[in-house]
Amino acid sequence: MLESVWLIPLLPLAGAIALGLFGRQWRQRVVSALGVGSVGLTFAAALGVAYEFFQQDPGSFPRVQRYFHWIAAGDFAVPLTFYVDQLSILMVLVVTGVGFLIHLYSIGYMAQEGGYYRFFTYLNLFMFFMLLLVLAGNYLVLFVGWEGVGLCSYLLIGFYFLRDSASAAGKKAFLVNRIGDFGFTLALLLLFATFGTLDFAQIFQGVGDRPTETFNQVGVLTGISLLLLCGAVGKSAQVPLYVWLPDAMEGPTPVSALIHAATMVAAGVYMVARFHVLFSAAPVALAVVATIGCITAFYAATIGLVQTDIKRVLAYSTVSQLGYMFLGLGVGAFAAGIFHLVTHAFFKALLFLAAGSVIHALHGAQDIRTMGGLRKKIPATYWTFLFGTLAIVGFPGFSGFFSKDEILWQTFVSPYGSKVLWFIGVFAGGLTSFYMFRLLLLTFHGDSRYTPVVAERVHESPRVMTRPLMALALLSLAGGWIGIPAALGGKNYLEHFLAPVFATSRMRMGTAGVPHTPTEELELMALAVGLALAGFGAAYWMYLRRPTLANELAQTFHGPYQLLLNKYYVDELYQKYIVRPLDWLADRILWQAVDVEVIDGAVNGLGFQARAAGDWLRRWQSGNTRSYAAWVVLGALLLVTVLVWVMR
Amino acid sequence: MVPISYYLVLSGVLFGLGVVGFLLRRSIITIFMSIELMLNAVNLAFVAFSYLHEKLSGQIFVFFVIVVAAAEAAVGLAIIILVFRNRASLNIERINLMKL
Amino acid sequence: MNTWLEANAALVLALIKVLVLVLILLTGIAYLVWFERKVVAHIQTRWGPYRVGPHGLLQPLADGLKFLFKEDVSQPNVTSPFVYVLAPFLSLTLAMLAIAVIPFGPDVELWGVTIRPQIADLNIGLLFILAVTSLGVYGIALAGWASNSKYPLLGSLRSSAQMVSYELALTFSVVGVLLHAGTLSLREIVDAQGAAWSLPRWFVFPQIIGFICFFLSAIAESNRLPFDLPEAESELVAGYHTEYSSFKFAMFFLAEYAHMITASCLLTILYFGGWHSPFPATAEFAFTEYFPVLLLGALTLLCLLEVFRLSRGLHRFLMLVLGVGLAALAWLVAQPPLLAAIQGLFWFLVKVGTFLFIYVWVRGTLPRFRYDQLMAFGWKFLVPLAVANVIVTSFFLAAGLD
Amino acid sequence: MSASYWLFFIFAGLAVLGAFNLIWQRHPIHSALSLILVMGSLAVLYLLLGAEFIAAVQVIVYAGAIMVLFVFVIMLLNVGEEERTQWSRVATYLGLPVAVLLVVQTGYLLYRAVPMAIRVDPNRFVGTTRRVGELLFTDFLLPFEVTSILILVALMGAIVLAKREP
Repeated sequence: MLESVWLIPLLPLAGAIALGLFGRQWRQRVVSALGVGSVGLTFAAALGVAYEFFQQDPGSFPRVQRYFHWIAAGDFAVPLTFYVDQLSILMVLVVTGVGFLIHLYSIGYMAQEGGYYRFFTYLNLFMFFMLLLVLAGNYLVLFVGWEGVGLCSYLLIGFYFLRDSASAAGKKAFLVNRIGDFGFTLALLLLFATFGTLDFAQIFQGVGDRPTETFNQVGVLTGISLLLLCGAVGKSAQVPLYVWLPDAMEGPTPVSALIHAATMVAAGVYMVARFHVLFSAAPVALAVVATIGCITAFYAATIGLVQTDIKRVLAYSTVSQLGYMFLGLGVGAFAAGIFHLVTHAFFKALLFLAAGSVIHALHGAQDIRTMGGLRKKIPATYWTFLFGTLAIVGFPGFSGFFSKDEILWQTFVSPYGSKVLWFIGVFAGGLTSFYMFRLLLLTFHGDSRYTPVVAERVHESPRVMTRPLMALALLSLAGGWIGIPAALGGKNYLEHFLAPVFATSRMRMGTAGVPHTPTEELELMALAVGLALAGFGAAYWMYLRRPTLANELAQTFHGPYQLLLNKYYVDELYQKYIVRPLDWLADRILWQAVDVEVIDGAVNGLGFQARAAGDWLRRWQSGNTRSYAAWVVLGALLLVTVLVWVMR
Repeated sequence: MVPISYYLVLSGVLFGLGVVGFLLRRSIITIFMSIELMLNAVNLAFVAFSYLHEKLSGQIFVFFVIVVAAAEAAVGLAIIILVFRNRASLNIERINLMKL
Repeated sequence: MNTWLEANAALVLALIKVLVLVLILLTGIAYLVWFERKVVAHIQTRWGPYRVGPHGLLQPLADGLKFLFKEDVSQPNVTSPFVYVLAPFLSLTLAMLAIAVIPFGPDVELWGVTIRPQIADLNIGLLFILAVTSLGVYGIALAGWASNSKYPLLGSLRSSAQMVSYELALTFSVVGVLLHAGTLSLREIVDAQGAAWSLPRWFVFPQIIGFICFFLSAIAESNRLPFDLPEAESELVAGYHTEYSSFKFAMFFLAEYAHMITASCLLTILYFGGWHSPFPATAEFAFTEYFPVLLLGALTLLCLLEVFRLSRGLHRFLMLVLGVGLAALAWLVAQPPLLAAIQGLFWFLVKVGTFLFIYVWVRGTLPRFRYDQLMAFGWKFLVPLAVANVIVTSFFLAAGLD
Repeated sequence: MSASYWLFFIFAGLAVLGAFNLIWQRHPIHSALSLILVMGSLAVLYLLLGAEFIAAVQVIVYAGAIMVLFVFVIMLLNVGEEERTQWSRVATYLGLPVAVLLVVQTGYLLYRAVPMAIRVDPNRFVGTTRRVGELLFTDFLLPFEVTSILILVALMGAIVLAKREP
């Protein structure tokens, strides 16, 4: 089974090809059967591989599966290799599992939408690229996956391409990602220049031989790491490149759930974790990672406080959660980062899908100010949403609690972390709790604020949508139990499971021997939970007890409120100071000067030269065959003369 | 006994005469025949060399040349008939539509 | 003097052969004409030539003299005088050239000299004949073109097309025989048919289809009825030789009959075992040796009977002379050495004579084709048939059942 | 002075004569006839070189088929003498000297190619039909088949070209 890892990415690809070619003719049922079936099979295959995996000695990994030579040019050879180790297995399981559920959900959600087959084609294609990314055993393959998921996200954001805002959002996502990928590509070149190979194993080998680059002597590794980070920031929507993610909510909700919450945006995190060897050798880069993560976590949370679009709130929460992951990575707690990635995949997917269910129930309404009191109308959605909320705010026992707490604890104790970062993280947690409960309460509690017309058409979503919700709810509850910290008498399986992967970097960073002081950890936990509860309380007070309070506050703190509401005017700033100048450059310099004058000039000049030559040569074509014959014979004579007098 | 080189020289002379006809005649048919003459000259050289090296492949080659010449004659004459039908003349200098 | 003779004995012998053959051939052709006229006449229940000599036996002589001494009405405005004159020579020469490689019998030992009744024994004899016959077209084509007159031109166009087409069938049909004999030398082909099973081992029996194809296309090659389109009197006066007269015309005439003879010889050689006797060479068939004598004897008797039947004295006298001559010849042939030597030649001539008779017979019997029918017949029937024959034959030979 | 010696000179002379006549005559028919003469004498020369089969094929195909086609076409189109146009200056003035130079040099080249000592004995190396055939159907089988295809194509092409559109 382990040899047939190639099956995992191949199945969705097959599905995508089949659907893309023939889906148009097929009936909806067939399309969904194929689209979901392929992913289901993939999930099954993943499970099989995982089973096989657990049979074997953890020490025998990573294992590299070589398939064929993809590129072979001189000494530059890129084989298609899959890198099978604990990390990739975990990712594969998450991606396929969550992906499968979301596919199921989509059957119901997209049923009335146009371009049904198109949707599933893109989705399958995305699965293929994502799995390729996760399994990649060398940099170029990973890059392919990386760009592929970018492409799919672009296609899916712009799925309703008739809406200008949708296509605009798609373009935005694509362009912003380009900025990140630019750094990524540079990193690729630099890597090859440094290590002469793109194969993970060899690169890690090479890094292992190099000394750690401390703060006062920064070297190539730091450069590479920072460039990689640039890519990760783009993909995982960190400050300052987060701007595309909120707009990405233009896409269908399942897409937001799958791509812009659970999997793709986590690619950056995965990538950093995958290159932990590199980062751990470059503390500067790690510090940057941590800082960025922390800032993002807090910053996005603040924006989330005042947003009114249900999906946008979730989007900002996603950004901030990703911030947490980066924070974890940054302080060298890679395992914790991945842990949060997993749990986040569960509950954020859940939240998005539940939100989708809400929107579905309200026939497309997304503004939470027009909702309220849905608790009775759509109980299944409500309960699942509640689970998700509890998970994300880190209510004890829920998955989010364990993972987030792990990160914060590591931040607190790790030599690479710091109290400041820790404090900001905890505070952001409080904010998270506030805006999440705000969302929950405004949506499901209180008295309904939507029009009666809508009222009687509100309905619970079909089974095919609610079932996945329940499954995810279960996961977001229990998902965290794989990593119960020792402080709570748990074993923290996940950490031990991932230990062999990150062993090297632990050695290098000396985070292996961080002492677990249960009492202290418990105190911190309590603090976090307390803040979460405080957030809940605030939300409860403002939106149920004194509904007017919110507006009053908005009036009194008008300036900051506007600032938050307009997301710190970041988009406008970008527009003014980056987009405009670039436009000017492209238009005035590159187009009207370089392109028209230089390039076109050169081409036309060549054309004129050719014509002149033609005018001259034309005289030889007299049209008189005898003359041609004469020339031919003359040539023959020349040859013979050479034969006689030169080659004697 | 005749030296083999005589045969070769003969073939050379025939070829040259073919070239002359090829250049100086104006009737397409005659030019065509000059070409055939050249082919024959080459064939003679082939046979002579095949005798010289005692290799039959030379003669085989002549055989192929003859076959190809047959095909060429068939098509060529068809073309000539067509030309004559459309131009009522076989003077190659009158067939100069290739001039721009 | 003597030494020179000994030095170039071969050359001298060859020259003698050529002279003898040409003489025999020309007289043969002359009398073939007489024969044809007679046979056709009797087919049409006429007497045919009867005046000049007994039973018109001297008719050929008279014709020859007439051709020789008639005024040549040569064309004042022929397209090209040279070609006009060249054409008849060409056709006659080529027609007679073909006979040069035909073996009339096995080597014979006479007075210590071995004579091979054949002018040139090429080991590509068959190819040579094909080549020469393929050249035969020119005579007719050029004649028609040079006469600068429309009927001849039409005739020549027809004939060149016809001959080129039927040459194909001719060549293909021969291939079967070649596959059997495995050689191109006519002599060896004949030898290959030497041995006898219960019935003689001639190639007609395995190659019956090939034989038919060859026979038909041979008739067409020599422009004879029913394929004599080039000179179809009813359509184009006399075809390609309309504008010819006197001896030039005679040449075409002779050429045609020479073609007939060549064709008959080839048929004999390729399919009917050449000079081999149809009877197995065993003791109980020894008496067949005396057939030549018997034939001559029979002829003698005929002549002597005619002496009494004929009315005019001169004719009676001539008949008597002929009869006596034949008797003498019979006696001469009866002598053992000569008798043995004559066998091959005798059978050969008998077979050739039979075919000549069939030629005449066909002419006397069948009507003429229409031109398109002719072409269709050649291309759509004969050629495919011949090709099929080749394929089948080669399969059989490959399978080993000879 | 053996027979082959005389034969060579006679037929070489004939060939050259024919070739010269071919380019000298103004009427295509005469050119065609002289070409036939050339071919015939070449066939004899082939025989002298011991290439029986090729000689036969030369006569059958070249003289017997191709040239018949030429003559046939000439008669069909009733081509007259060619007109004396001199529109191609380069061919008119350059033609003859160039050709002569070509002949001289080619002749010299071929003359130089083999030593005089090697003389031709018709019976030393004979390309009998059998041997040629064997070679043709073993080593050269593929080219042989290909030429058959070529012939077929040429046949169809000729028919398509010369056929009058109804």
